[in-house]
Amino acid sequence: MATTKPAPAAKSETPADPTTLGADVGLTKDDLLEMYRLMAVARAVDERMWILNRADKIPFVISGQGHEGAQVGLAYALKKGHDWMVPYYRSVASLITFGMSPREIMLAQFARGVDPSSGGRQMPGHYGIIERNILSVSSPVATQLLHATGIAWASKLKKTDVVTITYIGEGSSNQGDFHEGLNFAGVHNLPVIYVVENNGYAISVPMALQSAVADIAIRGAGYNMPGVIIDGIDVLACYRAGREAIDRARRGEGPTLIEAKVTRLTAHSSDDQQTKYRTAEDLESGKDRDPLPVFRDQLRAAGMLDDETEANMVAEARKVVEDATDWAEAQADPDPATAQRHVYADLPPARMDDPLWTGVRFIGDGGPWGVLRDSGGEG
Amino acid sequence: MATTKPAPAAKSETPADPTTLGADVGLTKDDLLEMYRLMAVARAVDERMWILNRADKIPFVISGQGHEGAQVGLAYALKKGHDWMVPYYRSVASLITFGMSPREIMLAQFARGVDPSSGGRQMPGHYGIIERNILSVSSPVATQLLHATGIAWASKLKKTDVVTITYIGEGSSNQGDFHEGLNFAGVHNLPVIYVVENNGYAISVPMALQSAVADIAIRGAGYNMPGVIIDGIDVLACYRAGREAIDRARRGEGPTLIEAKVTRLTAHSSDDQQTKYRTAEDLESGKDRDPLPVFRDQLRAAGMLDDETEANMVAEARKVVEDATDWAEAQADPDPATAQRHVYADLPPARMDDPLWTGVRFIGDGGPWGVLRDSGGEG
Amino acid sequence: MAVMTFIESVRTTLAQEMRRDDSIVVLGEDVGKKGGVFLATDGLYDEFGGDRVLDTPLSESMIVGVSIGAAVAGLRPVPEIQFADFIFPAFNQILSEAARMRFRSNGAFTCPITLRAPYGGGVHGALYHSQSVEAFFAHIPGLKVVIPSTPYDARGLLRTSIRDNDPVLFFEHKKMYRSVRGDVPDDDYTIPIGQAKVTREGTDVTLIAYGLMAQYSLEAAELLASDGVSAEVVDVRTLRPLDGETLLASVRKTGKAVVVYEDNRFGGYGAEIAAIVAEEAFESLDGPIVRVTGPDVPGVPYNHVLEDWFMPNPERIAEAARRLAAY
Amino acid sequence: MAVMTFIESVRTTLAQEMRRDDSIVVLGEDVGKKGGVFLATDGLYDEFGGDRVLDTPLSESMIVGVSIGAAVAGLRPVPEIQFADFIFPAFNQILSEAARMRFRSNGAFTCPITLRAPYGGGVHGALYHSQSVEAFFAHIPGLKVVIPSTPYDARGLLRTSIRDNDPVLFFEHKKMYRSVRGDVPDDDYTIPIGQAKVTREGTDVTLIAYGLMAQYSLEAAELLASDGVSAEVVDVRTLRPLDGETLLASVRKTGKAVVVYEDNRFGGYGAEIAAIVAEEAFESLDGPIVRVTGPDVPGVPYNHVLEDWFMPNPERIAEAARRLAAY
Ligand SMILES: Cc1ncc(C[n+]2csc(CCOP(=O)(O)OP(=O)(O)O)c2C)c(N)n1
Ligand SMILES: Cc1ncc(C[n+]2csc(CCOP(=O)(O)OP(=O)(O)O)c2C)c(N)n1
Ligand SMILES: [Mg+2]
Ligand SMILES: [Mg+2]
Repeated sequence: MATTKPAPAAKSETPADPTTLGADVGLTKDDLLEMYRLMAVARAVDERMWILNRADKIPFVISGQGHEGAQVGLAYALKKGHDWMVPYYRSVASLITFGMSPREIMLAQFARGVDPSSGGRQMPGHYGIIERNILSVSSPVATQLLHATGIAWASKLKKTDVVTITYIGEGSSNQGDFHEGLNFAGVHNLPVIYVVENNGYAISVPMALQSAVADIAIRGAGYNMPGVIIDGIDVLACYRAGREAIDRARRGEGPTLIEAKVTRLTAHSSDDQQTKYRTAEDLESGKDRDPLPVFRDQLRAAGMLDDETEANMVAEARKVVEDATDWAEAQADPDPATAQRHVYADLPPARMDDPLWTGVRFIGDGGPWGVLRDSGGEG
Repeated sequence: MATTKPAPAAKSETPADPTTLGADVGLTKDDLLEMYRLMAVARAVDERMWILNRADKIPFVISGQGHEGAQVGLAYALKKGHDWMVPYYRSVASLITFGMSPREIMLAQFARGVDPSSGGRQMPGHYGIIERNILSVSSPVATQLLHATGIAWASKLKKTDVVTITYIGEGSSNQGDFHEGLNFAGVHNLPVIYVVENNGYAISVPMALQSAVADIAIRGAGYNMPGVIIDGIDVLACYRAGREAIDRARRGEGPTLIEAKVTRLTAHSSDDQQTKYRTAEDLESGKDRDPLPVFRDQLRAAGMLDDETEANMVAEARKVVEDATDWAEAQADPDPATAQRHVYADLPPARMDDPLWTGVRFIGDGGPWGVLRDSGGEG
Repeated sequence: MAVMTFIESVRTTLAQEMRRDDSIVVLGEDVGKKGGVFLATDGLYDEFGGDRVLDTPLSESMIVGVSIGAAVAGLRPVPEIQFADFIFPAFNQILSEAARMRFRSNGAFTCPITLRAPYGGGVHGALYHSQSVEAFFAHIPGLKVVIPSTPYDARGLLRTSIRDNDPVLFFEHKKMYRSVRGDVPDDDYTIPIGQAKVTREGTDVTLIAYGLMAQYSLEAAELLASDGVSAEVVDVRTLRPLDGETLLASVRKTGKAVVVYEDNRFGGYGAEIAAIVAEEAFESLDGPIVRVTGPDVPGVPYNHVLEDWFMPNPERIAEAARRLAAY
Repeated sequence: MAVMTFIESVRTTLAQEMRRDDSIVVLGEDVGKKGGVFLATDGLYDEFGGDRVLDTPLSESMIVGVSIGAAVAGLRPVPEIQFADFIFPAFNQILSEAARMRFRSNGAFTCPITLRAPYGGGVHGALYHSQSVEAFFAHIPGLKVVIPSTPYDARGLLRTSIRDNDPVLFFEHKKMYRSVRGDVPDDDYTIPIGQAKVTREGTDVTLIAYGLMAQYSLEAAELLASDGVSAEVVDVRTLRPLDGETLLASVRKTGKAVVVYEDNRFGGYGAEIAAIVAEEAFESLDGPIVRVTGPDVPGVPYNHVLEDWFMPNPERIAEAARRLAAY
């Protein structure tokens, strides 16, 4: 049977002289500490979401604990405000790395009116900020791969060196849009990176029932692009794979498929009970694959992270989260009078006292006929 | 870059003693002559369609000239009336090999009332005969791959040894349904064979703009199934690949992806002008890849086909086509009174004098209210 | 006779049908070990095993397309789409394939599939976990579309749907899963597809609705009663084929119709009801045909103040009926 | 001022717009070298090259999804779906993504895409090359849906659509491509989205239609005139947003409405028009709202006797209007 092994990405090696950690991939100590900080902040933000949910302050959480190593590593070499990120609901650490602030993330959890992602219209996890080149997330999985491909196609036509990176779960990669997007990118050799964050489950469905192959990366060969597997607890290997793919794309050498093997440290979402379908053993072993302690130990072994720096970082992360939470919580809910806005670009906003909009329409309510009022414009 | 070569199927070798042609794959002289006869009949039927179109007797033709070697070879080892065939619009020779008669095929061209495929409801090329285990063809490409996968899943659940074979063009294999179907078959190791008939064009779109890889078969590896490439003018290699895949499937060893490199000897359909997008050179070189003369020369070299046998065969094919054409043409058009039948299983047929059905519905036309009459049942 | 929630009715009916008929298979995302994200298939995996209760890959076109093939080969698949909002990747398979198989093959091939999906808003599901999708499917000849509004109807109609020889789309309002309880008899009763039901008799105005809105219309009728307005409520139950007789008879009696649906107004399912009434009961009408619907925005927003703004509710229905009654 | 066919108007307008705005790209199956299966894009590849006139792989979801991304990144894609019947693999991208991008991002992101597709029957295209698909899309808030019925309107509306900042679905009746000719001025005129047009004035009955049926309604009005029935014809032109004013004004004048559409009747687009008239013009109505439509079968059958059975035509429209006028 014709099977292929995807190019196994080099594991990052602990250098002979541990104090040179990262040097082989061009990362300084400051970079490494910054990456660790990003992971710590992402984790702190993420943990807070779950606390807020248990405290009944936000009805729904979906997040990325366990994915932070891959996310920070892969995104660290992107150019903020220049490249494009097309995320998914677990992308907390990717987004923080790409410049989205904890306040902005918390606004989405509280669905406040000033939430830049959607003004409180979307569920938490559906981020997107146009000023940061972060595309708006929807719920149907895999659609975003085509959007990322389209952005990359535009980059190529416009002859810019913008790189687009997009993310998807391993389960979602079995949607048709995955095939169609990668094929188009392969045909036109587009500057796009497809990251599959493989945490072994699609809600409850394990890899064995989900995918005909254990490694999604093997599919890269079918689209004439490298298929690279990385271990999500090996932050430096993730960085290296990300940077290589970003550099390739920027040089016009085409797309890359990267599969990051990660663990899902939480349930799928706050609506999920994972003990129903995961054994205690499976859950326990996941904990050994938490990228935070692994990377911390690496930094400690390299003499880059002492107790004090770490304590400061933790305190700082806590402060950032505290601030983001309090601030976001204090913002106002959206005004229902704005709910009908932004359906179309060019139609005048309807009035909230219009019975059409309160759901009771009746002959003689007057005004111009309904449909041309069926949406608000930008006003 | 991680690329894979799909398992290159062994080319059939001309045996040292040419009179033993086919013996290595277990085919007798009678088998070989029967295969050639099937190809010849399919070609004769196919050519007649185009003549009928030019004579304004049928408004549309889509057919399979150039694909016959692959089609007959791949299907020859199927068990008629036991296995399932899920064809596409070019499957003329596959269907004839699987037992569909030239009369049945001609009825679809003329869209007659007794046409077993659709009673004249579908365009020519949309075959399907339940008694022969041939699934009804629709127009949207690639959907049929999932149906074939579902039939194969049922075979597995019911623990039968039924094998399902399905066909698709190389362009169409870039639809999402291809990915989703092969993945499911791979997960459950289903008894199904996916044949991609790669004729280099999807209407006018050449392979280079269509697919990121030159060989679709390479994608088999991404679904944990063999990806086999065969040359469509090498009828015995096609037979071997077909038989091996059929045997594997029957033994419960799972699915196979087969890519047959063929040529499209005609325009895409009678609505297409291929000179607009194919060079004269390209068109000319296609003629060298006509499987009929190639196989005939093989049989002649093997001493299996003399002038007389060949003349008889040609005469016989002509007679069959003559008969099928005359008979089919003589059949009646469908009765418009039956047009509303078979929308649902269980609703009584509406009357043709009901104004609802002639498109003019008006208050007071009486009878039970419209919607429950919106279709005919089996009656 | 047991009292149970809406979702218990769905779940127990699935189990009963699977016991009755070995050819029934349930498939979908998370329907197995997890028992579905709403637990509509909870326990089926344990009872019937992984072959008949299959956790599929995450691809809806595949779920429907494979079900079509399996149905052709003699199984009776009962696929689940996890949220009706995610049915669209399968739209082509449903419309072009399942709905047309019988017609295009001149009656030779059939597609006995019952596709279940939770739909509807009011549960903080936002744009992509709240949608009403029935208008798309009720427009498609060859499909049957069923939306029950009580545990009793859920059982009777789910049975009929599974035993039906055509593709049936069976939509369950997710807000009703646990909030609506009712009597469900133990016997093997069925409810025919194509029968609406007068769930409350009245004389002044007819409220026509289905799903959660059929429940809300009953609540609205209560509100109206205290104002001295007598509302009749018709629960459509099967949207295609539609039982025009029952709803026309009611409108002919009251002379006034309020059509209620949660989906956005323009081109929604209730437009067809209004069109039918305007065509067939014109002579009986004593007032315009009024629609109470969700507003014409691309989805139910998440934040509760926005969601409340979106959702039709008993007060809004009553308000429209009150004004129509006074017309 | 030139006289040209419908398809010439489409083709020349595409070329003019591409000359005007470099950010416009045309993409789809066979739109390049071949110039489209109907030749609607003929010549564009030669003039603008393969980057701006792209032959895509055969995958409609990709065509739309990539267009969305490209639009976000500043291009103005004008994708073509080869036949409207094949739009359904892209349904999820259109409904869940293109239509919702603006609303879900609170106005931050936009999707200026003009998706063209030939639709409609009467050309021996059978079930899968004849479908009317407008009802599905006109129901979706966030989309605009345009169906011109003359070469003049095709140019004016295609220009507006391409310059519009929202996703527009632009459907062209394929039977009209070569059979309908008309004047097309040389100047840079546009026709606003959201304006219906009274294409013939009359007093006894209003015929409301779009696309080929708008042409047939004019023919029906001729037939009616010879019977002494004065029919006004309203060409809807843009289905979403709909210009209710114009059509209500006409019905208020004539008191009688015939809604014509080629799609199967139940849940078709014209149901919304009927519902609006029944809601807003009730007091002016002098008769039931009548619909002349395709029958409720899953597709246009191929054999010409069956196809003729399916298609609404001027005689059928006139017959319905005659009876309504006499009501
Ligand atoms: C088209 C579609 N179908 C179903 C869902 C419901 N759903 C949301 S997330 C999810 C599982 C995704 O699994 P995976 O892709 O592995 O990502 P993970 O959540 O594990 O990161 C499912 C089924 C959806 N959002 N979209
Ligand atoms: C979903 C869909 N999109 C477009 C079409 C129109 N169409 C019919 S055949 C075809 C080309 C198919 O090419 P390929 O798959 O290579 O098969 P071939 O015709 O070359 O045998 C196209 C675009 C279709 N039938 N279905
Ligand atoms: Mg996962
Ligand atoms: Mg081809």
